[in-house]
Amino acid sequence: MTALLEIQDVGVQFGGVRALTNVGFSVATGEFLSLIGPNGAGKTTLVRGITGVIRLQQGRIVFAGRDISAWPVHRRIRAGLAMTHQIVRPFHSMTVLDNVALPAGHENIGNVVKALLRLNRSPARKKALELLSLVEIVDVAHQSVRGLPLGVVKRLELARALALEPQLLLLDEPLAGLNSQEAARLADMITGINRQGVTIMMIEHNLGEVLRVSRRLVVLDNGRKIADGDPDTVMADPVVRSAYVGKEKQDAAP
Amino acid sequence: MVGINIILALSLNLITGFCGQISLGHAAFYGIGAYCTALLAKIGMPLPLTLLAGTILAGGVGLIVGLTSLRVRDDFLAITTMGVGFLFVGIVRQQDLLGGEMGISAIPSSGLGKIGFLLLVLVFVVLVTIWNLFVKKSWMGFAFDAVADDEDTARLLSVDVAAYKLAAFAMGTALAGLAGGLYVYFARFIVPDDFGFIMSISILSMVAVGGIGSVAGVLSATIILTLMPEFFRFVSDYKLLIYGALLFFVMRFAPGGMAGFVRRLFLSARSSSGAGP
Amino acid sequence: AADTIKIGFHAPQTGFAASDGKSATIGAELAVEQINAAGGVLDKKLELVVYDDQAKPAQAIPIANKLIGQDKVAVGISGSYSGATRSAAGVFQEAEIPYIAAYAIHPDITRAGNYVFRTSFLGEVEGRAGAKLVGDLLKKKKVVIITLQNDFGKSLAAGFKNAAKKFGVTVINEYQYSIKDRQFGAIVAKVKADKPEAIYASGYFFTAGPLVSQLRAAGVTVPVIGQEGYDSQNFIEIAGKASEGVIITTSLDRDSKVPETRDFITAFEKKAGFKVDMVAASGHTAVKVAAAAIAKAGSTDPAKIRDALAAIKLQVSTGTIQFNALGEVMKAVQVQVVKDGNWHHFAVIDDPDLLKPPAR
Amino acid sequence: MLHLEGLGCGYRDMQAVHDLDLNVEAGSITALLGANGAGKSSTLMCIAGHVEIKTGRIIYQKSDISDSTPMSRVRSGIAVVPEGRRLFPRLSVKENLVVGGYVRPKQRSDGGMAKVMDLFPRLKDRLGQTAGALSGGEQQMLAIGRALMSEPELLLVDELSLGLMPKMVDICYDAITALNRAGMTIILVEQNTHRALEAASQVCVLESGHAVWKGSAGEAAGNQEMINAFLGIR
Amino acid sequence: MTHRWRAVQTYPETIYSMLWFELLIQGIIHGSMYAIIAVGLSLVYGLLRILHVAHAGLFTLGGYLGLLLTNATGSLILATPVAAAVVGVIGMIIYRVCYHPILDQPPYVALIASIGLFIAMEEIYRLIFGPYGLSYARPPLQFQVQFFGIQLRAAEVGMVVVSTVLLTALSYLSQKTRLGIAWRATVDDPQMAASFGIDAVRVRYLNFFIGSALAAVGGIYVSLLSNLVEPTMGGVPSYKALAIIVLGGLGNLKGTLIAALLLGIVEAFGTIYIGQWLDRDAIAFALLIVILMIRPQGLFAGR
Ligand SMILES: Nc1ncnc2c1ncn2[C@@H]1O[C@H](COP(=O)(O)OP(=O)(O)OP(=O)(O)O)[C@@H](O)[C@H]1O
Ligand SMILES: Nc1ncnc2c1ncn2[C@@H]1O[C@H](COP(=O)(O)OP(=O)(O)OP(=O)(O)O)[C@@H](O)[C@H]1O
Ligand SMILES: [Mg+2]
Ligand SMILES: [Mg+2]
Repeated sequence: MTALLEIQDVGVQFGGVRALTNVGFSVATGEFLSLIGPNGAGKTTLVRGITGVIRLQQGRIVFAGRDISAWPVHRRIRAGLAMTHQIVRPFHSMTVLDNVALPAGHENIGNVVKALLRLNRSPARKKALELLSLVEIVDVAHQSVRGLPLGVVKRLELARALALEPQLLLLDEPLAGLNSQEAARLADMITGINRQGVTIMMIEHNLGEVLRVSRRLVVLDNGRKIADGDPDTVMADPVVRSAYVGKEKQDAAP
Repeated sequence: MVGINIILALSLNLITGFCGQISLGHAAFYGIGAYCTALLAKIGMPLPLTLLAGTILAGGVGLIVGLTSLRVRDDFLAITTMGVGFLFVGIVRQQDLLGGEMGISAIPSSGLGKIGFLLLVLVFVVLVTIWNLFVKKSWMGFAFDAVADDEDTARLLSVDVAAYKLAAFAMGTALAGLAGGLYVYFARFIVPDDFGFIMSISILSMVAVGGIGSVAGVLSATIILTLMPEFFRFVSDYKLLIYGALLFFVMRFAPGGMAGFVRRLFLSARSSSGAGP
Repeated sequence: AADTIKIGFHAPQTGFAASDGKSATIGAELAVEQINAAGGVLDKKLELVVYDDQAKPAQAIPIANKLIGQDKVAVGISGSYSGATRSAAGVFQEAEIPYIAAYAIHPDITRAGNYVFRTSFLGEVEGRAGAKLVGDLLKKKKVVIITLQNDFGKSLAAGFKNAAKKFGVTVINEYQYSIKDRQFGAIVAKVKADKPEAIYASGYFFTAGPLVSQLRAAGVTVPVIGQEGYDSQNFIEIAGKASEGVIITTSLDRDSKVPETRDFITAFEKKAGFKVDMVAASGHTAVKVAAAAIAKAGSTDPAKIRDALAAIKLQVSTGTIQFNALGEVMKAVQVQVVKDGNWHHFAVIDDPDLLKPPAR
Repeated sequence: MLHLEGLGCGYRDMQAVHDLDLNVEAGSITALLGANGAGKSSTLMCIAGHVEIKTGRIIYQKSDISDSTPMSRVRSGIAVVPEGRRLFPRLSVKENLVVGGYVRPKQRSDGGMAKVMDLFPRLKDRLGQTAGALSGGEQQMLAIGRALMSEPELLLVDELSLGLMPKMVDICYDAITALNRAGMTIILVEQNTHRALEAASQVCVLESGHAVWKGSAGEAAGNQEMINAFLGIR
Repeated sequence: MTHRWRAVQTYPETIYSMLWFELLIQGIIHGSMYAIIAVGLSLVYGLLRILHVAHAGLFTLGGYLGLLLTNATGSLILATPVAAAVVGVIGMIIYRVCYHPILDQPPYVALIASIGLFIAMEEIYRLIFGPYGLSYARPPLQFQVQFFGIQLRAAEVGMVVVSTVLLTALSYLSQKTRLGIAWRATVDDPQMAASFGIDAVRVRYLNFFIGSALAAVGGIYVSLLSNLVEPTMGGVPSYKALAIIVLGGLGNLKGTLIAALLLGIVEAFGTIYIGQWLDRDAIAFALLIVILMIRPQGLFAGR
C-alpha cells in the first residue's frame, strides 16, 4: 500500500499555546484511520492544518506524493481532500439541497470563466439528491437550513464533503449528537464509503463506534502523538488508557 | 441619467448583492471611468474607444482594490472601500492634469444627438441587465452565493474564494467605469465632487432599497430613487428629508428591500391560500 | 402668447449649499417683485421659475432641460455653484437660450458659448484685486495664503499669485483646507511660525468665521484679507470680535451712495429679515440684467436677448454691468472692512487693466 | 418542583412540542430522550424561556413562570447548558464564568470559580484565552462550568457528553450525580442513552414533539428494547 | 509629552521643535474631538454590529441644544448636562424605534436605514434652525490659557480633558468591571446573556444613552471651537469616526481612543507637510488603508 497522506513533523502554535508538537504519521490509500485523544489534544487543529484552514508553523503535508503545505485551501480540496466541521457550518442562505449541489458541481466552479459559462444546475442537484438520500435526509432537501436539528446538519456536512468526491475524507466528530442507533448506522455508512475506496481519517470520541469500524488508531495527547497502531494494541497501551479511556470502556472489547 | 444610474447600481449589485462584499467607495470607479473617458475624448479619441478605455481602467483599478478584499473583511472592507473613495477624490482634487478642483469641461459631445445617445445608454442598460441575470443564473452566481454566505466554508468546498472575489470586483468596477464614461458624454463636464462619498452612498441605497442581489428590485429602486426628486418638486424644501425618510422606512419596514417585500407578499398570499409548505 | 415672461432660476434649496441658494433666491425674487411693481417688462409680468439643484451637476442638467423644454423660459439664471452652473450652461448653449451665472466662479462657464454670461467676478480677477489690495493699499509684502480647496479658492489663489509680483508681494507659504473643515489648529500653528505680514485666506463665511477667530485666538494679529465668500453678516456673528478689521474684496458696497444699491439693501433686509449678503445681491443683479436685456431686445426672441445682453450697460445693486466678448462682467471691485460689527466701505479698486477678464 | 402542563411550544410557524405533561420532583434527575428533531432541545429552551409557549403552562416552585423572562428565571434558580454551547466567543474563559455568576453576589464569584476549576482542571490553564478558540471539548466544559456559576436549583443540560472524551464523560456524570446528591434538580437531554439511563431517576421519551413514553429509570432500563425502538424510528 | 516639553525648554530658539510641539498639541485636540464622537459609534458597533451613521446627527443636535440653551440661560455649565441628557434620551428612542426591530437583519440594512435617518435629521435641523447656522451670543470658554508657551483657548483644553477622562473611565468600565463584562457578553450572544440574568435591552438603552450623550458633549465643544453650529456639521465627523472605530479594531474602546488621537496628529502634520498632494480626508483614509493592509483587524484586534 502506498502512502496517500504523509504528515511530517508538524507543529502548530497559537500565541503561547502549543497545540501540536512534532506530529508525524502517514495514511495509506484505502485506510480507515481514527484520530482520538483527550479534549484539546490538537486533533481538530491537525485536520485543519491538513486542509490548510490554519497555517503550520513547522513540518510538511504531503498528499498523493506532492507537498501541499503551501497550497491554498481550495486547491487542496480540488486535489482530493474533504473535511467536515466539528462545529457545523452550513450555508444558511441556501436550501439543504443547494448546500450539497454546490460541491456536487465542483467541476463547474474550478475556473471563474468556465463558471460563468455554465448555467445548468440540474445535474448537480440530481447528484445532490442522491447524496442526501444516502445520508437519509432527502426529506428536508428543499428546506432552508435554519432551525434544522443538529443531527440533520451533521449529515448535511457529510453529504457535502462526499459531493466533492474526495480521495481522503477528514471527518471531525461526525457521530457526535447522534443517538447510539443513529451513530451506528452512520458509522456503517462511513464504512461503506471507505469500502468504495475513499480513505478516511475520522476524529471521534464515541469509542464504541471507533473500535467497531476503524482499522487503525492514532492517539494525540497534549499536541503529541502518543500511540499509533491497530486498535487492539493501542487500546492495550496503559498510557492511552489513563489519558483517555473512561471507566465504562475500560473493559469494552473491540 | 436613470439609465446611467441603473448601470451603476447593477454594477454594484454584482459586488455587494451577489458576492456579499459591501463597498462604500463605488463612486471612485465610476469616477475613474469618467475621468479616463473625458481625457481621451478631449484628445479626440472616438466614443467607442474612450468608453472601452474607461471601462478597462476602472476594472483594472477595481481588481487592485479587490485585492484588499482578500485581506480585510466585512465592515473592515466596507470602510476600506470608503477610504478608497475618499482617496480617489483627494488625489483627483490635487491633480492639475485631471483639472483639479476645476474639473474637466468642454468635453466633445457623443456625436449621436440626444436621441442617439439615449438609445446608446438604453442598449447598455439592457446589456448590463442581461449580464446581471446571466451571472446570477450561472455557476458563478452559485459560487458567489457561497462566498457571500461563509467564505471559509466555501473554501472547504473547493471554491477559489480569492478568484471569485476578484472577478466580482473586476466586473462590477468595470461596469461602473462604463457608467462613468456614459456620464461624461451626458454631462460633458465633470468635477471631483461628482464621484464622492455621497454618490457612493446613493448607489448603495439604490441597491439596498431594491433588495440586495435582486436584479428586478435594483432596477425599479434605481428608477424610483432617481426620479423621486422630480415627484417631490412641489415640496422642494422637504425633498431630501423625504429621500432620507424613504431610505429609512424601506429598511425599517421592508429590510429585504422592495424585492424582499414583494416576495413576502407573494409568499403570504400563497400560504394563506393553503399551498404553503 | 403667454401673459407672463418666464425666467428660469436654479439654486440649491436643500443640502450643504442651501444657505447660499436661499439668499440668492430671495434676491432674485425681490428683483422680480420690484420689476413687476414697476409694470413688468414688455407689458408683461415676469415670472421666476425656481428649481432646487442641490448644487449637484447631475441634478442641474435635467433641470436645465426642463426649464427650456417644459417651462420655455426666456432666460436662464444660475443661483448655484460652479458645478451645477457649468453643466446647465452647456444645455442652455446648445438650445441657444441666454443664460446668466449670478455668482458661480468657474472660468469655463462662459466658455460654454456665446449665450452664456456672468454678472460676478471671475476668481482670477478677484484674486488679482486682492494682490493689489495687499501690496498697494495695505503695503504688506510677506503673505501667507490659506486656500479653500475648491474652484473658488483655487482660482482666487491663482489670480493672487499671478499679480503678487507686480505689487511686490512675496508668498512665503500656502496651505489648503477643505470646505468641510472648521478646525484649523494645525494651519494656525504653522502660520504663527511663518510670521507673515498679512494673510490672504479664501473661504466662505462658515469656514472663514472659525478660521479668523482661531487665528486671533492663537495670537496672530496681522491683517486677514478675504473675498466675497466672507461677505455676509454671519461671518461677523461667527468670528465675533475677531472679525474686526478683516478686509475683503467683493461686489457689494454697504455704504454706497448709488440709489440702486441703497434701495436693494433696504428692500432686501425688509423682505428677508436678515442682513444682506453678496450672494443675494448677485441673484438680484442677474434678474435685473436679464429683464433689462429683454426690454431692450423688445421681444423674447432668444437671439435678440443675447445680442442685447452682449451690449448692455446697466447700473444695478452690484455696480455697473458690462460684458466683454466672452460674456464676462467688467465692473469695479469693492473693498469692505469690518468695523463695529458691520461691513463698511474701505476702498474701490477700479483698474480696468488689472481687472480685465479673459476674452476667450 | 417543575410542572409542565400541556406544554406546547415552537417557532414562528411550526410547533416543535405538543401537549407535554411532565412532573419534575425536587432533587431528581430527569432524562429527556428522543431521536433527532424530536423536540428535546426545544423543550429545554422553552423552560429556560427562549422558545415561545403556544399552549399550556410551566409551573416552577408553585408559581406560573410561563410569561416570565429568561432573566427572572435565572434569578429564581434555573440555569441552562444549551445545545451547541453558545459560549460568549470573544470573552475570555474567565469572563464567561463571571457572566455565568452574574446574578449571584460578586463575592461568591471567586468561590464558584474555584469549584469549576476543580471539576475541569483543563480550563485552569486557559483562563485568559477567548472562549471561541477553545477546542470542542473545552467549550463543553466551559458551558457546564458557566451554568454552575449561577448556583442553580434546576439545571437544564442539553447533550452533556457531546464532544467529550470518554474519560471526561465519566467526570461529568460523576459531577452531575454529586451535584444532584447535594440537592440540585437536573433535566438532562442526552443521546448517550446508556449513560443517561444510568444517571436518571425519571425518563421521558419524545417523538416528533409528543411524549411517547414516561416512567422511572428502572422501568426504562428493563425496557431497553422498547426505548431503543422509539429512538430508532425516524 | 514631558519629554518634548524639555526639548523645547532646553533649546527655546529651535523654532521647529516648538512648531512640532504645537502641531502635536493641535493634533491631540483634534483627535480628542474625533475620539469623543467615535466612542459612541464604537459602543453601538460593539454592541449591535451596526455602523450607526445617524450618531453624527445626534452630535449636531448636541451642538444646537448646547448653543440654544447657553444663549437662553447664559450658562454653559447648565446647558451641557441638559443637552447631553436630552440627546441621550433621543439616542435611546432612536434605538427603540429604528434599530431594535431590525436587529436580526444583515448589517447593511441598519447601515442604510441609519444613513437615511442621518440625511433626514440634517434636513430637519435645516428646516427648524435655518440653513445659515447659529452662533453663540457670547461664546463661553474663549479665554486664553498658556500651556508650555503655547496659547490655547480654554475650550480646546476642555475638549481634551473631558474626552480623555470620559473615555478612560468608560474603557476601564468595560474591561474591568462586571458590568462591562456583562455588556460585552450581550455583544456576543444577547439571548444567552439574558439566560444568565443580563438585561440585554437595558444594556442597549444605557449604551445608546451614554454614546449619544457623549456625542452631544462633543458637539457642544466643537461648536465652542468654531462658534458655529450648522445642519451639516455632522458629516465630516461621521465618516472620520467610522474610519477611527475600524482603525481601533471595531468595538474596542481603548483602540478607538488611540486611533482617534493618532488620526488627529497625522492630520495635523499632514495638512501642513503633505497638504499639497492630498487633502485632509485623503490623508486620513490613506492612513487607514495602509494600516488595514498591515493589520486587517485594526490596531487592536479582538476584544
Ligand atoms: N485559535 C486558537 N487560539 C488559541 N488556542 C487555540 C486555538 N485553537 C485551538 N486552540 C487550543 O489548541 C488546543 C487544541 O485544540 P483542538 O481544537 O485541536 O483540540 P481537539 O483535539 O480537537 O479537542 P476536542 O476533542 O475537545 O475537540 C486546545 O487547547 C485549544 O484551546
Ligand atoms: N430556530 C428554529 N426555527 C424553526 N424551527 C426550529 C428551530 N429550532 C428547531 N426547530 C425545529 O423544531 C423541531 C425540534 O427540534 P429540536 O432541536 O428541539 O430537536 P432535538 O430533539 O433537540 O434534536 P437533536 O437531537 O438533533 O438535537 C425540529 O423539527 C426543528 O427543525
Ligand atoms: Mg476538536
Ligand atoms: Mg437538540
